Amino acid sequence: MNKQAELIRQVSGVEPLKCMKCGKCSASCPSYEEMDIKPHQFVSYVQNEDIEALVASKSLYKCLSCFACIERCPRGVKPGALIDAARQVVVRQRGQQYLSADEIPALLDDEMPQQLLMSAFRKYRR
Amino acid sequence: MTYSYYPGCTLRTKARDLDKYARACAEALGFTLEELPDWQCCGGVYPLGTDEIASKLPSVRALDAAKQKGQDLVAVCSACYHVLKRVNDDMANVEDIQTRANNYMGLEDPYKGETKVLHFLEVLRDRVGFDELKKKVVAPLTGRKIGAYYGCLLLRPGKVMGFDDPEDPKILEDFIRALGAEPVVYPYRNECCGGYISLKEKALAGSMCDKIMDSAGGFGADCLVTACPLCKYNLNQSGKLPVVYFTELLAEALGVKEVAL
Amino acid sequence: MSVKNEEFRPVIVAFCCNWCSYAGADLAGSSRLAYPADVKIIRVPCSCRVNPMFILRAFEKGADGVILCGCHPGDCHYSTGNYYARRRMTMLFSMLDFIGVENGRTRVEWVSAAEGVKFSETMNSFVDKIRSLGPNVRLGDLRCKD
Amino acid sequence: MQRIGVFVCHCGSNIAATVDVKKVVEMALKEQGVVHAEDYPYMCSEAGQSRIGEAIAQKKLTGIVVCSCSPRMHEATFRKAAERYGLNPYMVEIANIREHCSWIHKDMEEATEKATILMRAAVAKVHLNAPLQAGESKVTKRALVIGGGIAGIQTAIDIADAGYKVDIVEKTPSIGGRMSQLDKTFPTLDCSACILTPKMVEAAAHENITIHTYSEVEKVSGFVGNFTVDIRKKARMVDIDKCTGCGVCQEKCPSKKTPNEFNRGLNNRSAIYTPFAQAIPNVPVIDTDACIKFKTGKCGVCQKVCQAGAIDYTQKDEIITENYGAIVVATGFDTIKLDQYGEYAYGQSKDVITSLELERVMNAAGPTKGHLERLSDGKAPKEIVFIQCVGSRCSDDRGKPYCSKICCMYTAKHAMLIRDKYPDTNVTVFYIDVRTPGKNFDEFYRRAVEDYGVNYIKGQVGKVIPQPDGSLLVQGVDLLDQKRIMKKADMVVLATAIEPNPDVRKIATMLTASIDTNNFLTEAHPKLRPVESPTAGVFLSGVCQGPKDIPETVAQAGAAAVKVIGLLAKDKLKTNPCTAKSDELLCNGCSTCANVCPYGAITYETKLINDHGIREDRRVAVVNSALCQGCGACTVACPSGAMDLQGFSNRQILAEVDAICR
Repeated sequence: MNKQAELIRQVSGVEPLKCMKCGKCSASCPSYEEMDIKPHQFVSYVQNEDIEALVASKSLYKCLSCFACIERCPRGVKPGALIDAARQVVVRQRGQQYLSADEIPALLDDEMPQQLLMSAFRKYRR
Repeated sequence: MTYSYYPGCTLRTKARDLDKYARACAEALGFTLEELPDWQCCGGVYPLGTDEIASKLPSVRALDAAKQKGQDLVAVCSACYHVLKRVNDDMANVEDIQTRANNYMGLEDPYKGETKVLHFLEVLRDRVGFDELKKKVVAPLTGRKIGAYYGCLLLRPGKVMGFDDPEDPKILEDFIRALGAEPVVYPYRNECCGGYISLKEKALAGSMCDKIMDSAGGFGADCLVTACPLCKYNLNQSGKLPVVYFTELLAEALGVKEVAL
Repeated sequence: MSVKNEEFRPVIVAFCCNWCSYAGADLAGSSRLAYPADVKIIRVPCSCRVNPMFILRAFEKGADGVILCGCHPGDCHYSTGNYYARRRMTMLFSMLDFIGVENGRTRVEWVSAAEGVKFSETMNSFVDKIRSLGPNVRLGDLRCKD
Repeated sequence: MQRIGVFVCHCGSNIAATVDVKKVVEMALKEQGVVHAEDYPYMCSEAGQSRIGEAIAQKKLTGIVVCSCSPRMHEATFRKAAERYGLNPYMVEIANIREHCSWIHKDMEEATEKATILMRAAVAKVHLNAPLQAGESKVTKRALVIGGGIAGIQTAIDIADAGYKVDIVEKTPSIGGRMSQLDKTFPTLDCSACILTPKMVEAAAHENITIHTYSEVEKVSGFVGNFTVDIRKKARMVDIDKCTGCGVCQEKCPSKKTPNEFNRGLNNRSAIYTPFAQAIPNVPVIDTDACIKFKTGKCGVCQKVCQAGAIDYTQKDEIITENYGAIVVATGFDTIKLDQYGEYAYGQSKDVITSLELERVMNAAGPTKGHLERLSDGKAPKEIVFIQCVGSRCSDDRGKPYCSKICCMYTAKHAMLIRDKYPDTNVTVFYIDVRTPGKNFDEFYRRAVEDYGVNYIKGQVGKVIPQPDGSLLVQGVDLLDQKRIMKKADMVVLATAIEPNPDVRKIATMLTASIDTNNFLTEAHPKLRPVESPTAGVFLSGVCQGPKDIPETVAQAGAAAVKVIGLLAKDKLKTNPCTAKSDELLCNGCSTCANVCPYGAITYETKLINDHGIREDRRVAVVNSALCQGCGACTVACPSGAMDLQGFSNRQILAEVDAICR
């Protein structure tokens, strides 16, 4: 098995074979239209070990971790955890962080809660 | 009754109000929030990766500290509550995480998810009781039409959070009713505000908040109430309706708003 | 666990009631749901037919674990047999515990005729448990050994 | 000393591919008392059986062990074969080396070793077998059918037509069941009531059928051929013989605010009511929880207006006891509760309804008189969305893991009927898969698409979003072109999963019939005995056994009837000879065994006992072998070790234990 596919499976704890391809995850996703690879496709990409396309996908940074897909999946597949694991695989690599320290000052404003920065750091950086 | 209290980073800075009102209301309602000494930031998001341990440790420390005191652990911020509750669930049910986290911590008495994590709203519902709360209201918010905004973190995943029906919650509506106002039920109340994505994807978060505001406004809400500083921030960027913390409403109704500040 | 336990092939006796658990075992078989060959099944009409004496005899003769499977509470073919079995086994197991036979060596499980998966999972987990406990030396009658 | 023959079956390659059958034969010959051992490709075949016969004759065998499939499959076959060749059938033991060995193990050495041990255990047991004689019990030539839906009605009619008496026990005030709630039926679109009512009338008029409506089975005892059943006839408060069914009482009843169960709670009914116009019997009942007379003591309007004097407030529940030879369970189904599916806004919007509710809306006798209208504002819907698989095929604990089977077809039916009657109403169906196996089923579905222009979209819906203007926004995706769909609808219909009637658990427990994890009753064999419960004398009809549509239900109802008729046609049944037996010399007359016996099969007699020369009168246990079912509870309870179970004696089981642990 492809090493990265195996890693994504392990980190996410998701068994893609449970998926019955109903599309409810995509139907629930608030970011659906922003995504190039749709939530339900993540499952088959991992199943088919097409990891190259997956890690290059901009969907990794569109997922909100809102857990709507996880909540509603009738088969307990957790597509959101899969997307998160794919993002982890990327940002854990050197030089692959999605948020650099340099760009932060420009993104800040006075009202912005610490929580937002913390969360973004956790999601976008190693 | 005394609870261990985990305020979280934002309640110490941008969301001071959320914290102050919570403490004042607690006193008014006859319970005490005892802040944990040396708490560390929960990280804002729950680390979904099954191999992530270090990022869960601040939560484990807080949970264990509450266990040492024999108290339930209360959070007010949705994100802190979410992270604490999920880490606690891991510590109780996921053997691998339990073992590895305890190995890191090197505790004499390993932590196995013994602490009960409560959101301030749960204390109101399950410990104080909304009927009891209603009796303590001195300045009912009569005539106000308030939309409850839950967001994601309080509710999902429903099985772990066990907070309310994740698809059709009612705790905030009951809360609003207890304060004498009229709750406005609208379908986007459990849809995401955009969360952390607003840092780099302002437009995407903005469109989500617009949908929420439009839906609430359409059903007649004149303001939204939330428990999450990030939700409040994101919703405020849309600005179609005013957004307040639930503790502020509570303080107002209990007549302790001025005392708090 | 240790290498020793890898090599250890326990002897496990499973008493299964004819109506639910034995049929569940059959279903596990026809569904090809594997469990270790260490498990040998004895068919009894009902879990209440299992005399504590049978279990003691098994341990005495060298069994390392004994499991009793019956219908789910309320589903007994003979209405109440599994309740009797449950009470008797509770008594027996506490006595076995008292004389030093580890609690994990005995188990009561309810498996219906439709639960092939549960049967297989139960046997797998029971065998794992017995393997981790190692051979039964406490009750084994040394005179029975070759 | 027994002379034992061991017969090892290859079962084609089912056993032989994993178990070295020759080796098992070789090992068998080393066992004490084994004078013959052989293997054969198909032991259960005619040729295989005659080899057993030859061995019995030539080697003068007194007992045989067949190493083959489960005794639940072929024990009876080999017992009959033994009997044919002059051996007592109870001298046969089966070693299950297929289901319990070859099918679950891969390693040949390991499997062969296990098969050998199982063979040894069976040989050890046969050593201690004794010839047993089956007794006989008589058959009560009357059947009970629990549930008066289409399944129960059809089973009852078929049994009655064969000349046997049948009683139907129905919980609600009328027979008819779910089918009476349906408007039209697929795939022919004929009116449900039009085909059901004649059957209801036929059942009611049949001289061999007795119908107990508003009644429930309270207690069941006995066994195949001889069940005794207590039936609670709930107090109707209306004299069934006097009532003329004029309906005036229902019109005049001042309490009219009880949700109408027949219309799925979409409108209200009076406290005195008949569920629907064609009800059988056409006699109302008083819902005492809703009746003002029962709540306050003041009212009595129905009694005043009843010209026939049929109203009787003093009626009490009545328990009748009947004997039956066979029992058919036909308890049917209900739709699951949707409390946990908040994302579909059921319960949040009146215009989100289940398919069964839509049946009532479309029905002329329903809450809208058959006009398709929104329940919120009575307006005609112009856009209707159907959502499939709501709660079906869910492995989470919100729904059911199985396919409910009927939804694809009834949705096509609804879509077609709506497009036919209201051509300016658009219909969209969100589906995961369209499943149409059945005669003329796929053609039917294609007609909905091709002739009626129903819009099918592949993809489960994520959320139904009520809009401030009262419409509904359906959020989904079209999986085939990856597009987000935001469909505005006036009404949303949920194809809600079906589940067995919740009462079935209680009934299964009373009947000691097994039930699966989804509360469907288990059949004796999933392929070959689909209408029999593993409990002898209990038969299954309709959805209580698994999801099915009307044609399948009727077919199964007929099959169950045939099985019942086959049973009732016998005058006597052979009883199980593996019954308990007390050793009078050991019995101390303590009554412990009688206290645990679920069948009351143990009595005490004072007998003259000769205890090693001492003759005295002693009180000893006596087992009535016609009543004993052979569970063995008494054998373990007996403190003096006097009680034993024939065929599963203490010594036999201990011999098996010893053989396994050797």
